Amino acid sequence: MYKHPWLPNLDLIDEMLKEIGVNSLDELFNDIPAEIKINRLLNVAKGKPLSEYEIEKEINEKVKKNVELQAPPFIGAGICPHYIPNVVKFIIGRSEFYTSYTPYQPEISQGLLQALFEYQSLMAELLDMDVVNASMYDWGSALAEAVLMANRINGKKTVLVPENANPFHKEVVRTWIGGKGIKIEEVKYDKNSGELDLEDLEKKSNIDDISAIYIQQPNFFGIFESNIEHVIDVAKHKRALSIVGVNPLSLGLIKPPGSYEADIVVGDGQELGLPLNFGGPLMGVFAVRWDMSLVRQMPGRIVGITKDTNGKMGFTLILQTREQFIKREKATSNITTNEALLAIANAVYLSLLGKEGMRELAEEIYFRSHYAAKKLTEIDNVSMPFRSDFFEEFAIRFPIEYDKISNKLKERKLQGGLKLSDYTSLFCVTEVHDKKSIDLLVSTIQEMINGVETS
Amino acid sequence: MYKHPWLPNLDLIDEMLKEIGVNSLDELFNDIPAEIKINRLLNVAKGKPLSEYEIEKEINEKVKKNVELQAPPFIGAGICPHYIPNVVKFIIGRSEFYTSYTPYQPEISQGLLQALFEYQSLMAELLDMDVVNASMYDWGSALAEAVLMANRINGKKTVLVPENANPFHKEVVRTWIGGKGIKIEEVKYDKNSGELDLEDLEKKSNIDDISAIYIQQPNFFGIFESNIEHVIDVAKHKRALSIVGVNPLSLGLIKPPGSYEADIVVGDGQELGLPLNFGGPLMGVFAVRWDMSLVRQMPGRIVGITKDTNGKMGFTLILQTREQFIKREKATSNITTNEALLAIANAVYLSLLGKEGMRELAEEIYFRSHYAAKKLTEIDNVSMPFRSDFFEEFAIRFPIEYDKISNKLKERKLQGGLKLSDYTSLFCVTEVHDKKSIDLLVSTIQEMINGVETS
Amino acid sequence: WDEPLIFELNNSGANRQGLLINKDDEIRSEIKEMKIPKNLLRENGPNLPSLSELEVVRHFIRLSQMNFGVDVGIMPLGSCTMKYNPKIEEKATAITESHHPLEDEDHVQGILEMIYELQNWFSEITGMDECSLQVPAGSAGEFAGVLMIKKYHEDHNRNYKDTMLVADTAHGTNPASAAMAGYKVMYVKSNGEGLVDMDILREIVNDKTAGFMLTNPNTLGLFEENILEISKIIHSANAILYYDGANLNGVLGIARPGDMGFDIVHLNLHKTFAVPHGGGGPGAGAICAKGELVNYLPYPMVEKVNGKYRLSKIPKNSVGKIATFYGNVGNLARSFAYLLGLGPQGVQMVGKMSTLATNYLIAKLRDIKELELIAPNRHRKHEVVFSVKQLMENYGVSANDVAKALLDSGFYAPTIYFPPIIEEALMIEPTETESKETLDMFAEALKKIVEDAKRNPEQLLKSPSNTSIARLDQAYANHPSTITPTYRVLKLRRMGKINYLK
Amino acid sequence: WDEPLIFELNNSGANRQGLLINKDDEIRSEIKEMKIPKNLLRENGPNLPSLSELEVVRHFIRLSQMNFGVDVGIMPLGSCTMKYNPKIEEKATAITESHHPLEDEDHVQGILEMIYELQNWFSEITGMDECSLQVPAGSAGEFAGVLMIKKYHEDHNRNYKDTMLVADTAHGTNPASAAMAGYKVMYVKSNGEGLVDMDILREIVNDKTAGFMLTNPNTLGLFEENILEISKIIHSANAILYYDGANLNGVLGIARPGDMGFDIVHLNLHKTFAVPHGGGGPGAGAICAKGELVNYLPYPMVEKVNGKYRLSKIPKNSVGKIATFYGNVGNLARSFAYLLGLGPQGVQMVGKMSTLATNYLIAKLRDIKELELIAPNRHRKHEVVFSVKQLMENYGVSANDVAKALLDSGFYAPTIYFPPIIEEALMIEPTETESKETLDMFAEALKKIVEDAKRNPEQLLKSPSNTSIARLDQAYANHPSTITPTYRVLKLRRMGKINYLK
Repeated sequence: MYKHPWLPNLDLIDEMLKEIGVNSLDELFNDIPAEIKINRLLNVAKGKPLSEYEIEKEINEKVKKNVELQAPPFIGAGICPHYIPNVVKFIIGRSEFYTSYTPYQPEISQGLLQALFEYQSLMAELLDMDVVNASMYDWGSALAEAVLMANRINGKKTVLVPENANPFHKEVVRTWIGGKGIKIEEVKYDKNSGELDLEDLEKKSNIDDISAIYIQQPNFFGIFESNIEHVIDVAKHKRALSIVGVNPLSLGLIKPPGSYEADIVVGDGQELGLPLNFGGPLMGVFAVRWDMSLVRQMPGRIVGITKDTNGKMGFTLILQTREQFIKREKATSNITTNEALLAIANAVYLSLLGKEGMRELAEEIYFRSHYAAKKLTEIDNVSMPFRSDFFEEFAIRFPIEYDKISNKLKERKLQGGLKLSDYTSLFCVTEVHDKKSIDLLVSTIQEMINGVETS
Repeated sequence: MYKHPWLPNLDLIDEMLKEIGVNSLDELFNDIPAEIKINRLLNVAKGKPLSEYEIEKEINEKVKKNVELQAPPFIGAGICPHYIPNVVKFIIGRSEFYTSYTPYQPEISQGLLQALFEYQSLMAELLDMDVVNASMYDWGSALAEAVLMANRINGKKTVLVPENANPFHKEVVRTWIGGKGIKIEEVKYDKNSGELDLEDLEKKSNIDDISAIYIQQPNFFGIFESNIEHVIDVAKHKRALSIVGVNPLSLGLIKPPGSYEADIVVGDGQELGLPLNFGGPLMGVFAVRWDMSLVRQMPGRIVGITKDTNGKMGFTLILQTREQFIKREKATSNITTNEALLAIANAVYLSLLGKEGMRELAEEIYFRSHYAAKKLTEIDNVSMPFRSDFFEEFAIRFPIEYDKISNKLKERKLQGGLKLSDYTSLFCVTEVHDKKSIDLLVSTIQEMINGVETS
Repeated sequence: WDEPLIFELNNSGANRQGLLINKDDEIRSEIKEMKIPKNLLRENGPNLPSLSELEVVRHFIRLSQMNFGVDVGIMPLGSCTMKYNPKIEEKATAITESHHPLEDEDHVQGILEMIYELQNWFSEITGMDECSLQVPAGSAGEFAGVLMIKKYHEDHNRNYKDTMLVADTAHGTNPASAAMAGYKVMYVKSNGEGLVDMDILREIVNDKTAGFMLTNPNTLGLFEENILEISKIIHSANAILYYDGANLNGVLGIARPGDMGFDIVHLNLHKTFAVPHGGGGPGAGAICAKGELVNYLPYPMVEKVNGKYRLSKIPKNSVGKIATFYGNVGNLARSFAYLLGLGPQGVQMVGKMSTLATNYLIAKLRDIKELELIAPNRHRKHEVVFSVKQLMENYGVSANDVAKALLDSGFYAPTIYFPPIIEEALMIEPTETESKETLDMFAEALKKIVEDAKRNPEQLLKSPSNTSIARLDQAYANHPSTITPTYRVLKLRRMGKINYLK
Repeated sequence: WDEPLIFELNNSGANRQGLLINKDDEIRSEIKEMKIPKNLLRENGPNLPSLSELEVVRHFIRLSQMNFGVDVGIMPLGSCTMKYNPKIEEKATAITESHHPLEDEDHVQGILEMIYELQNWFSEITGMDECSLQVPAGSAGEFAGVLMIKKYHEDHNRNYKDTMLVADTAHGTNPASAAMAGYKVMYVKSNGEGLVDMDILREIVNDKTAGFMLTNPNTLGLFEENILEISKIIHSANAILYYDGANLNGVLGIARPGDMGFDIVHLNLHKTFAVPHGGGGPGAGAICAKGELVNYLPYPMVEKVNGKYRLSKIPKNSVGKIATFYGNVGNLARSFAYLLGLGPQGVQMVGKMSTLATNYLIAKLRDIKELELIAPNRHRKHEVVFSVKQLMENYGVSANDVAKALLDSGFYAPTIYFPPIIEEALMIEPTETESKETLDMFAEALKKIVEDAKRNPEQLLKSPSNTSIARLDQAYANHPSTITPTYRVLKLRRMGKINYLK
């Protein structure tokens, strides 16, 4: 191998070895026991370095093995397709951002630090919370960190989690608390309304040792929890921490968690200008109230304002003594690489939309998801299992098995909702689903149902 | 219209009018006679401002109305499909380059000026010429400017142009010389070799009043003009200027025009890292010898080295007194907006490939085009009309009408060559045509020929 | 920072390459040797640098950081219309990017439909009958327009028409284009109000007049209010009235050249229709005509035949082709996206808001007596030209000095010394895309510079000092003994091996 | 330059919006009203800024210009492996970008095939049996690894194993991850050669030892040459040997953790496999295991069933899911492109050339006695740690001062004060993608700074001075009376309306 675009010194090996004073590259590895040296090429990639043209061909082959859908997927579960403004991609594609690193040297990283500070600040406005960190991996891990954080604060071991919270998030929480002996107690939901069962909450909250109470707004079924403030009150009353999970987009319409004094807020920034990415990278949101006992135990990086030796305003990472590279085993989390670039994407997105745009977008999503639900339930024997109002996602009950519908949609290169049970499915409809594609979804389903019922 | 992403002051009209001291926007247009004011909305676009999402939908609809070919087009005529390195697109997508303007303020435009200087310098190395301008529109207009320039220099009125030069370029020349009374005299080519007919050149060069002699290397049929140095000698002898048109890619293999002392060199940078763009923008190359009589009459912008008040090296536009914004009707050309960004793209491309890469690429194109020609001529009764060696493009004669072949290829979503006559066509094969797609072209043609011949 | 020349990055002599070439071994085994005539073979490869991908990327990224564009700050370059280029435009190039101009027309119906729609939209916008988009830039369109005039007169046996009138406020391209087409150029003087002097015009228009090239609003930003009368005078001499579209932005959607009496119009799509300027190009153009002159437009144009779009429309007396293929189609796509985003409402607001911006800026600066205006009571359209003659006379501070001082304030500079009829001219075009806040800051900066010029002119003469380099020596750049247009010349100079350029 | 906060750009109060929302009127006419419970409605919209597209673009472009990345210059951050990220990688995101994680598996066979191939390639590269790519970053992988150890021991009824050993040169994530999984952490001291002290290790390993977390090469850049003996000691106590992959780059393709005796390995794809660091993320990770431990890997993994790729592989004792879906698949695609470009030959050369670069840099600096090395006769691998203790003691110049001075020389700074066992540490990782020329310039700069430190230490203490801002006040940033983590807090502070953070 005598030249490669990514290895500039292949032709200078001898010269550099001479400067070092050794005779061969192998000599530099003399300290590795011979029996663990691999003296062969690894069986990876395509057996030889590919040219950029060939890499692109391989990429295109993978792309072609995926199915290009006729319409954006009608599936959500917390991650929904949205329109991504070109400005967002353009900004995070700037070399100075995307090839940079955690701003350990603030003087030469003011741009990144300011952008992250602005992310924190914009998200703070949306959530109505005073302190936001500069990102976690995703909603699931942010929730897990919140649960661990509550345990660090009050030492208690039980966390109440709604049955109607996102099950994918709950799976993550279960994994993360594995080492700490924290127990999850699920709170039932009302099968008619789809909202949390307040009686069951009352009952479960009488358990001793409640560290935190979690609630998701809107919940996994897309349904607004109209009694969310009551839930927060219960937590306060039980001296447990309240953790609220939110779809940040919905906050263009509904009350932010800060307004009802949630202690910790988690969520995912994916719905604010990020692609689906087959589920990752996503963008974990994490915020707390203006309370040192919370802030001190918060995971993740935080950017704050300071001044330089000339008194000029500047930005720097703050509260670093919570972090792993200083506090090691006493750190508030092991997180180091987070989703900083996507936090900037969120910041750009929120800046583009602004106050009014956020409301307009949330409204449009509300209307479109309600339109889809209305049209679906106009089909004979199709209904909505839950009564309460919803946003973006909604459950539908069918008179035939959902698998059949799902297969029919697949034939037509459509992706239907998430199967909840044999006859119900959870759909997601956003601003990228135009009337034509919603109507196509509905008519395809109608056709299938008619076909099965008449056969 | 109260808000639009591209019009920041819609909400401030009254405030700004007040500062001006008028009462309405209309008042600012009081000097326009009422009878020529249009008091209606224009009938353009989709009747209302579209959101970015909707614009993207319209764009995608246009994309879908085009046919996505199975393989890159096998057609050239001076503009050929090539692989474009991602770095090239990345660099010319930098805001500081692509939203900038002609560097009238050099102190704040050193980056652009240096990049253009580097384009000139890299192209100079490739052509072996000392002076290169910072771009013309395309090969055709560069050739036209060269012809006009020769006329300005020697006042003579006839230009000899080979029959086997690119006819699309010749059309442009004919248009551009329309106002100046310059005449084109075509020189025949040898129907066996495909090269210029030296006897006819001898004959035509005896015409009085020859301003310039043009020759294209390789010529329109992709064929190397092996006697190009002789043609330059004839021009010298006749005191005419020699103009050489080159495919810059071929110069990875063959002698550059500077080595045989061409006066003016033109060509197109499209083959150095630019997309086809349905024929535009392209990238006109223009170079001259180290001779003030040539340089002074050169069209277009030129960047040169200078120093600042502290003696530091810097870059600035030079020889601006040739240009239209200073010299007006005495300028060497009316060109102002040129193809600067694409000159930078060429510079990035040439820097990536380097000396060795240029040779490797030219070789690869040579081999692939010869492979395609070989495979095609292995079909019964298919032959090459010209004997001389070629590069990238080549003519093929078929036993059946080319229109039939062309239609068959179209059915298979392939784009064949350029029809030269009823039975011949000019193909183009480059590094983006892999063996599989060449073989597909050949087998499809074979199938068609067999089908016609057996029917 | 300073960045070395790309030729001087690799000083280790290492063999590097920033891109691997894909080689097909099977093909190489079938075609074993090259048959290129020996006498043609290049002996030494071109002296291109040898660099890894990172070295190339870093070099050009660093160069880009030493440059200024609209995405970085306001560029109030008069007559250049440096408006914001919406990012969605880049998506539109997907329509054209990978298509060959000679592909079967059935393969490119999407492209042709777009061109067809743009032909119609630009006709409507200009008030002309038809447009050809075959011209790759504004000045190429202008040249095409002049050739049309020439051919038109020739066809009508008016070869005696050998003179093109050009306003003395006109862009330099106007006389240059006229000259390229073989016309003599005669300048029409402006009157004290900065408008075409009607008396002079009446006097000089005669049988020899081939046409009159005019921008409206003119380069002073003033609307030629006598345009209908001008049209009468020109047409009464069987001459052609030509509209230079460089200044259309200020009246876009308000008044159309066609309605003003113009016969031919060119558009600069990189000005009015938001194609990014790219450091000086590529742009895109359109050339439009009315009445009989449509027969002279450059070919080919797109027409719709039996429901399919075809490149088959060749005006019967066409002047020919200006560019090798169909103009800068890739940039037409950008304007297409731009127009979709504006809609008819937005198109109209461009004219209104750009004019509002100009007059607002004038209002913010009206108290500075060192910024003099011709016809101060007239509203400007797209741009305004101030004269800083007083600063020059009283403090030795020139328009150029003011421009350099603006660079130090973090702004790009206006166009200077243009039009030539204004002494020490600062030609400012704010465009509709700059916020009031930016206009306020720009006005403040200019105000401060004028104050500084009066208080401490020496300091100003040394500007810029915040840029990567100080003022450049133009004499050194252009002198035959020091002129250095390429690296190979630089190398020879360093070795003392090159002659005067003579 | 300074750039205002995004909240303070619009100071005219104008209603602006950088993106129009597409509204469907037909749908709105069908769904006339919203039924959201009144008590939930947001009364005042969020206080987001109101800006045009250009204002947003310009703001963030200007911020980007106040930042530094690998595309701008060398970032020799030790243990961060800031190598060049080839531009082709961005194309690879087309594989994953628009696909929903819960789409029908038949829709995403291309993605799943890619994940499957990467699972195999990373297994081969690490010498492990299987890899799960479900972890979104290295430390998440580490956490998964520790959870695997925990569950493994629990399943074998070894709940008494409550202690995780960590080398004292280890990354901070190691003890943090161990603690998150509920382990006590015990540090294993290094010997005078910077390697694990074998005597100490033998002494402290006992029944309670759950595992040992080690990087090899370690953070001093030294290969733990006793690794096979370490493996024996750990395994003899039924403990697990864990490999922190952050430092893999220096032995990539040369020696594999699996062959060294490690049971579990995590990889940081944003380090070794060229995923761009993005200002601190997103990265991507892999967690790999050998033998019985593969049953504990996080789910889901991709398997091939009847010729189709499925997400159905759930290790039977899996610790669960670390991330909500399947890890950072979009970044896996970038590593996929990177590995295709390297090929097996390139993979091996990464290890060799990165090690060559480190030792070359050491050689260039060996004459500077103020840059002290532990075990100076040992070759380093991916990185080297110098101590500038002498500068501190004799001139009062700290590692931090040297770092700031490097910023002024146009370079990014090394990692400093790490590992903690080295006083005034400068931890430098050059990577294989920096040219010899760049290494030479970096060495020169460091040499000059050491000289300056000796000659004129005061000057150095004031660095950086070429950056957009001078040294920042960390106490002010963190004090409860001045801490300001968001704009809303800043506003309250300015109004004197906020309490101490307590």
